[in-house]
Amino acid sequence: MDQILSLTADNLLSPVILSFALGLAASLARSDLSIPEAIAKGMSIYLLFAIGFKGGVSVASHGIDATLGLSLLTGVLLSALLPLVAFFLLQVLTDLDRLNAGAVAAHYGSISIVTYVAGTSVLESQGLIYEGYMVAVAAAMEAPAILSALWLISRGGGDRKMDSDLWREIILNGSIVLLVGSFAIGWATGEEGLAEISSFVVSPFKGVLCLFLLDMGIVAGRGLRSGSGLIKPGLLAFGVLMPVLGASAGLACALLLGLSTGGTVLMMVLGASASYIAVPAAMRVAVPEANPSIYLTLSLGVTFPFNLTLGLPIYVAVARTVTGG
Amino acid sequence: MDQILSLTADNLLSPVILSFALGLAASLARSDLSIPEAIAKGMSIYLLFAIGFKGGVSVASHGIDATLGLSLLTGVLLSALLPLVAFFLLQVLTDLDRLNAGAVAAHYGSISIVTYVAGTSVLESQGLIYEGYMVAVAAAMEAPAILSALWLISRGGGDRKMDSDLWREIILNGSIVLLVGSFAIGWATGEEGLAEISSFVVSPFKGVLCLFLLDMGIVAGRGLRSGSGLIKPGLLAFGVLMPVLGASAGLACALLLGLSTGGTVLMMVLGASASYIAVPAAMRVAVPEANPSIYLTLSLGVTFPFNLTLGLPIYVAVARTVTGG
Amino acid sequence: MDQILSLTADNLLSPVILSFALGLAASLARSDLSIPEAIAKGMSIYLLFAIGFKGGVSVASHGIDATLGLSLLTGVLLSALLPLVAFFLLQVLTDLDRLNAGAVAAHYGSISIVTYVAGTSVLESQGLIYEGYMVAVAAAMEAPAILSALWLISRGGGDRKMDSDLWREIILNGSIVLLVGSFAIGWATGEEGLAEISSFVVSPFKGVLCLFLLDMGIVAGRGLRSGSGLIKPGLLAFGVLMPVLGASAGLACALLLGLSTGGTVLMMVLGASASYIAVPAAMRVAVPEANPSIYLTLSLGVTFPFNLTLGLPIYVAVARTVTGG
Amino acid sequence: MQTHDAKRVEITIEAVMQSRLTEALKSAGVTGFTILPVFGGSGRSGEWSRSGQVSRASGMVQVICIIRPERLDALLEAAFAVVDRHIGVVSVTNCQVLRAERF
Amino acid sequence: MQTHDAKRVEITIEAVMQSRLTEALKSAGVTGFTILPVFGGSGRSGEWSRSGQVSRASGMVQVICIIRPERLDALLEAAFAVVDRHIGVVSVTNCQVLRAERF
Amino acid sequence: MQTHDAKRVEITIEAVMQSRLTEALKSAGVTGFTILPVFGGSGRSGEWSRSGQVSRASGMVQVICIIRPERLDALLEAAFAVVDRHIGVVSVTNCQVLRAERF
Ligand SMILES: Nc1ncnc2c1ncn2[C@@H]1O[C@H](COP(=O)(O)O)[C@@H](O)[C@H]1O
Ligand SMILES: Nc1ncnc2c1ncn2[C@@H]1O[C@H](COP(=O)(O)O)[C@@H](O)[C@H]1O
Ligand SMILES: Nc1ncnc2c1ncn2[C@@H]1O[C@H](COP(=O)(O)O)[C@@H](O)[C@H]1O
Ligand code: NA
Ligand code: NA
Ligand code: NA
Repeated sequence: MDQILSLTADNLLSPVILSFALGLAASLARSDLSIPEAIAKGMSIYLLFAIGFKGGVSVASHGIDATLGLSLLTGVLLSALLPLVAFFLLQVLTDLDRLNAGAVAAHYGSISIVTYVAGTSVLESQGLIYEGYMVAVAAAMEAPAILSALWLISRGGGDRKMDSDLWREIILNGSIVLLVGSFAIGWATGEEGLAEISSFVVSPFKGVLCLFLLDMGIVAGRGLRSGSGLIKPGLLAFGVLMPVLGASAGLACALLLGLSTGGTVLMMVLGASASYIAVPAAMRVAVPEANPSIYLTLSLGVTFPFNLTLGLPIYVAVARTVTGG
Repeated sequence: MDQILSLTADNLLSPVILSFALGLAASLARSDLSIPEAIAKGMSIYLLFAIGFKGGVSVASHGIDATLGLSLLTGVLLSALLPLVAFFLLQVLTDLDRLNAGAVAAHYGSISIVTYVAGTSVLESQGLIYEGYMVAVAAAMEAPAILSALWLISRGGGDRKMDSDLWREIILNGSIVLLVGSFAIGWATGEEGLAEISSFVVSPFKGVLCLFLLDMGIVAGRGLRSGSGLIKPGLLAFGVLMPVLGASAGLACALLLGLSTGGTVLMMVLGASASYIAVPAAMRVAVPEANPSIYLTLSLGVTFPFNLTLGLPIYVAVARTVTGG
Repeated sequence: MDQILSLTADNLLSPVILSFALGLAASLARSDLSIPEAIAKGMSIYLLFAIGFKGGVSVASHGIDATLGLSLLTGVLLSALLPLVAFFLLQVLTDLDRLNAGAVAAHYGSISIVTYVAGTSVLESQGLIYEGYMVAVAAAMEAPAILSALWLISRGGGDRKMDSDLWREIILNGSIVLLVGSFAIGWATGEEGLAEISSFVVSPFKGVLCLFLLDMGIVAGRGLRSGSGLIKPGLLAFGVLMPVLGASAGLACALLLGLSTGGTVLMMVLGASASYIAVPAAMRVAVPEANPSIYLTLSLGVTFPFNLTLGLPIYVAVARTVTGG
Repeated sequence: MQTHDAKRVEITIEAVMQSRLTEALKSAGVTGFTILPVFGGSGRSGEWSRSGQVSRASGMVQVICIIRPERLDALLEAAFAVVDRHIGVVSVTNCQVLRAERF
Repeated sequence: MQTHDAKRVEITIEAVMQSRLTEALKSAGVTGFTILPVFGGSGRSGEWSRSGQVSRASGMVQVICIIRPERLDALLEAAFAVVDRHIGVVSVTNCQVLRAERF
Repeated sequence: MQTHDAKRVEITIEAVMQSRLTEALKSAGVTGFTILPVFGGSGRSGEWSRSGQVSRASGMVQVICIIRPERLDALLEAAFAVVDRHIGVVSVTNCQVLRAERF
């Protein structure tokens, strides 16, 4: 418990988290502080490229673990099954209709790459190592949740036709392609490639992350201001409970796979985090009747800050205890 | 005198100043060289974040000086009183009407953060140290000038109603919030926080400043090309005299406060510099009848280059002489 | 031969080339991966500034070579004469009309600065030095080709009036001004200037180049998808043959000038590369009837990847053999 | 297809006044509008461009409202109160819309 | 100058639906259109802004097609099929064009 | 409110021709116009998008002029002289404006 508290305090006092808090506060106070859309997108491209590349390099250096394939498979299953849990929990806790519940559930099966990145940066500051291929697991977990959520929704009648365009959009979504592609580049070029571009992908990484989280704080605050009416107590409870369930499922998987302590934390983070880029876009196409304010506010305004502030230290402490790392 | 000349030569030959000159020349020659708005805003966000953060870290390391509070107060007073001087000088030197004179005066009470940054970078190349909290003083000086200018204008009749929205916009202006917020983050996380992100906020800082000044040169040149007809000799004289008066007032304050040599230079720079981001926006809301070409051209096209090229070396030389630093 | 193969393999496995391949693949697979226009422009401004600045610093450190003037002159002539070769070759290989052939020819006389940059980065990884002023030669080669191409077109009748606006646009084109300007800044500030901003213009350079090439791959792929119908076999052959001819002409010039091995490679690269920024814009103004899909697809979709992947290693191997470097 | 008469109001206004205008529109009962970025322009106060600008002071946006004809006057009164002392242009065009129940 | 009657159709639609709309337009024989970026807006589903957004989920674009009057109905049918279940606004204005052979 | 008849001219033109068009408009006595960025489009010369582009060669802008009806012809002549050889679309709509003295 003490460990959790001190970790939480450390975590809360990092520039990354404080930048998020600054953005959130500015936005709630209705400051006009804002970051241009192009800059936000540019930062997200940088982060995806850097995280994928570094993951690939790490696989190139440490060789492929026998568990790589199993981990990918586990990630896919986790992503596909968590929406069922989320859907059930939503029906217990909230009065969302099937469409909205399905759309929310899709977000929680999928993952948030920024939460993942924040996780790796906590691990590094704790000196915990982790499997480099976890970033590939992250990529593998982006899409399956969408499919199971659409299946959940279509069971209620009404045809949710997955046309081939939508399939392509989901699978070849820009963030998945960039993550997988830069992972492959890092893998192919290895330490030598890293030496060439490490002062781009490594050194400024955490600083860029600060500004990116500043932006996410601003956007989350804006969402909370306009969407707060929609976030009833039941939904709020879901936004905090679901990541804990997701992290527990991630923990179970990590233990089965025998991941390192760091890898266990990241698997928990992937389970716990909710998408706010790829899944919302897919939901707008496939389930236009669902209200985006609900899933965006919940994912970005409730679950993301929860994971960032309290979740991460808890996941680290639990993983250390359980794995003895 | 020799010292001033050599300092000036050094200063003029820095990449930062030459980048401004390049932008200015390109724009006056009507080259299509331009920097996208989003990139310019992105760079300004980076610079504000970095300068605030480093200021906060410096306060965390050196402890709070007894003069911090006094310096803030002095800054507020300086910002509030300089518009009166400016307004008087404008009535002597130019034939601007009350509205335009008031709008111009507001700019000269407030500050230009880029001039401040250029000042710190001259100090660093000279090995002069300065109080880290000066960046907080800079933030404190952004807004008061607006209020006294509006008071000056309203004395001439006509209601300049400061509705609560305008108040909030001025006080919670994005650049103030970011500067103060990142100052607080730097303070809270200290040297440890700096170690995490110094290869983002420290190493590339001066290079980004070059590109930002390239952009400011382009924008200033554009303004000079279209607004040059408005800048009569009297106004031009004001644009050069006023920063000297502002710097003198800053010097007096710094001596009263007993600041370090570097701190004295920065207080002079704050007094001397004129706003070109926050104040123009406030003036468009509160005094729409005033002509923006006048105050923007004067601030960005005359006073900014004056401070950058001749002003800075003079302020450094004077401060060194007076404080014996 | 072995040397070429191993160089090619090395080259193909660099993060820079693989990033281009990733962008190309994503785009051909119709992924929605895209980089905002403002970010792409921002990166190109960064690259031009950094490459010009470093060239200038290198001239400042190594002194002006007697051949600087001659190299510039040679560059101008090469740029002016290559379009004649290209035009002739197009008439042999393709059935393009005079307007389209002239527009394409203009591109091949001019240069691609990114190909140049990729060339310098191969040289650096091979430990080959080169004349710093080659970047000034690159700048000098941007425009002359446009004039000879317009002359070629106007010989066929129809007035291609070069109004003074177009002259100014070509000569004061943003990329020329930035390249020449930052070269001058680098020259003026020398090693001292470089020390101030090297963690901006040197360290992250190659990483930014990766993301920029990712973007170029995306744009090239988009062009290939929509313009592939236009690229008949004859045109395709031209897109591969012409760079080889251009490189040969560059080689001859370099030998006459007595350039270093690295300088020889760069002169070959300048001869071989085709413009895709400045010339297309000039052609839209001066020869609006020519089809931009033809010259853009050819330059960006065929010749650029050819130079990047196969061309560079060949040019290096040939230059090493011929100069004995 | 079945279309219905409506008015398309296009208000080009300074970016700093955007939120004041949209607040005024909402007070006048107008809830639907679309905001387009403006890249530059020219008017009695000279020519301008957003490129490279950091301050919001020199920049405009275009607010487009499509409304039922009977609500035009309320909208124009509200818009005029904001635009009055500021630079900006208001134009109204007749148009036809699908799904009239939305307006 | 000689001008010709035409229709200006303005479709404000979610960014995620853009390619589906333009495909539908092309199937309906409409080959000319211009796409404007949209910065923000407000409607029954609340207010939004693009600033700082990374996801394409919350964002709209404006597709403008200028067509001969006789092709309006085909265009509206095609557009409506896409817009139907989605948020979005379609308006039609009468206009005059130069160079009618282009449309 | 009191409104006045005017014409809204919308010229979609290549970005490289923007300054030539606005110079021509100014020579024809048109001083007021607003320039909107264009994100992409499609026409006889194919489909295009600004995203990721560095060159100004492939890109368009939309120039909107609101003018008094009697000045329309001069404007169209001026615009046409520039647009003629270039790709681009010119449309004219009737509109109503507030504050007619401005136009
Ligand atoms: N006649 C017009 N047509 C279109 N836009 C205009 C017109 N007049 C002014 N504008 C826009 O409104 C801004 C301010 O106009 P002004 O108040 O005349 O300086 C200009 O910069 C243009 O963006
Ligand atoms: N009456 C309207 N006029 C202009 N744009 C509108 C209007 N109604 C809705 N929109 C645009 O369409 C979007 C979605 O509208 P809605 O479906 O009502 O939420 C809004 O955010 C606006 O950008
Ligand atoms: N009918 C149209 N409606 C709207 N925009 C058009 C139309 N035709 C062409 N455009 C725009 O003008 C550009 C060039 O058209 P074109 O000359 O036909 O290739 C297109 O890419 C569109 O942006
Ligand atoms: Na999850
Ligand atoms: Na001041
Ligand atoms: Na060439």
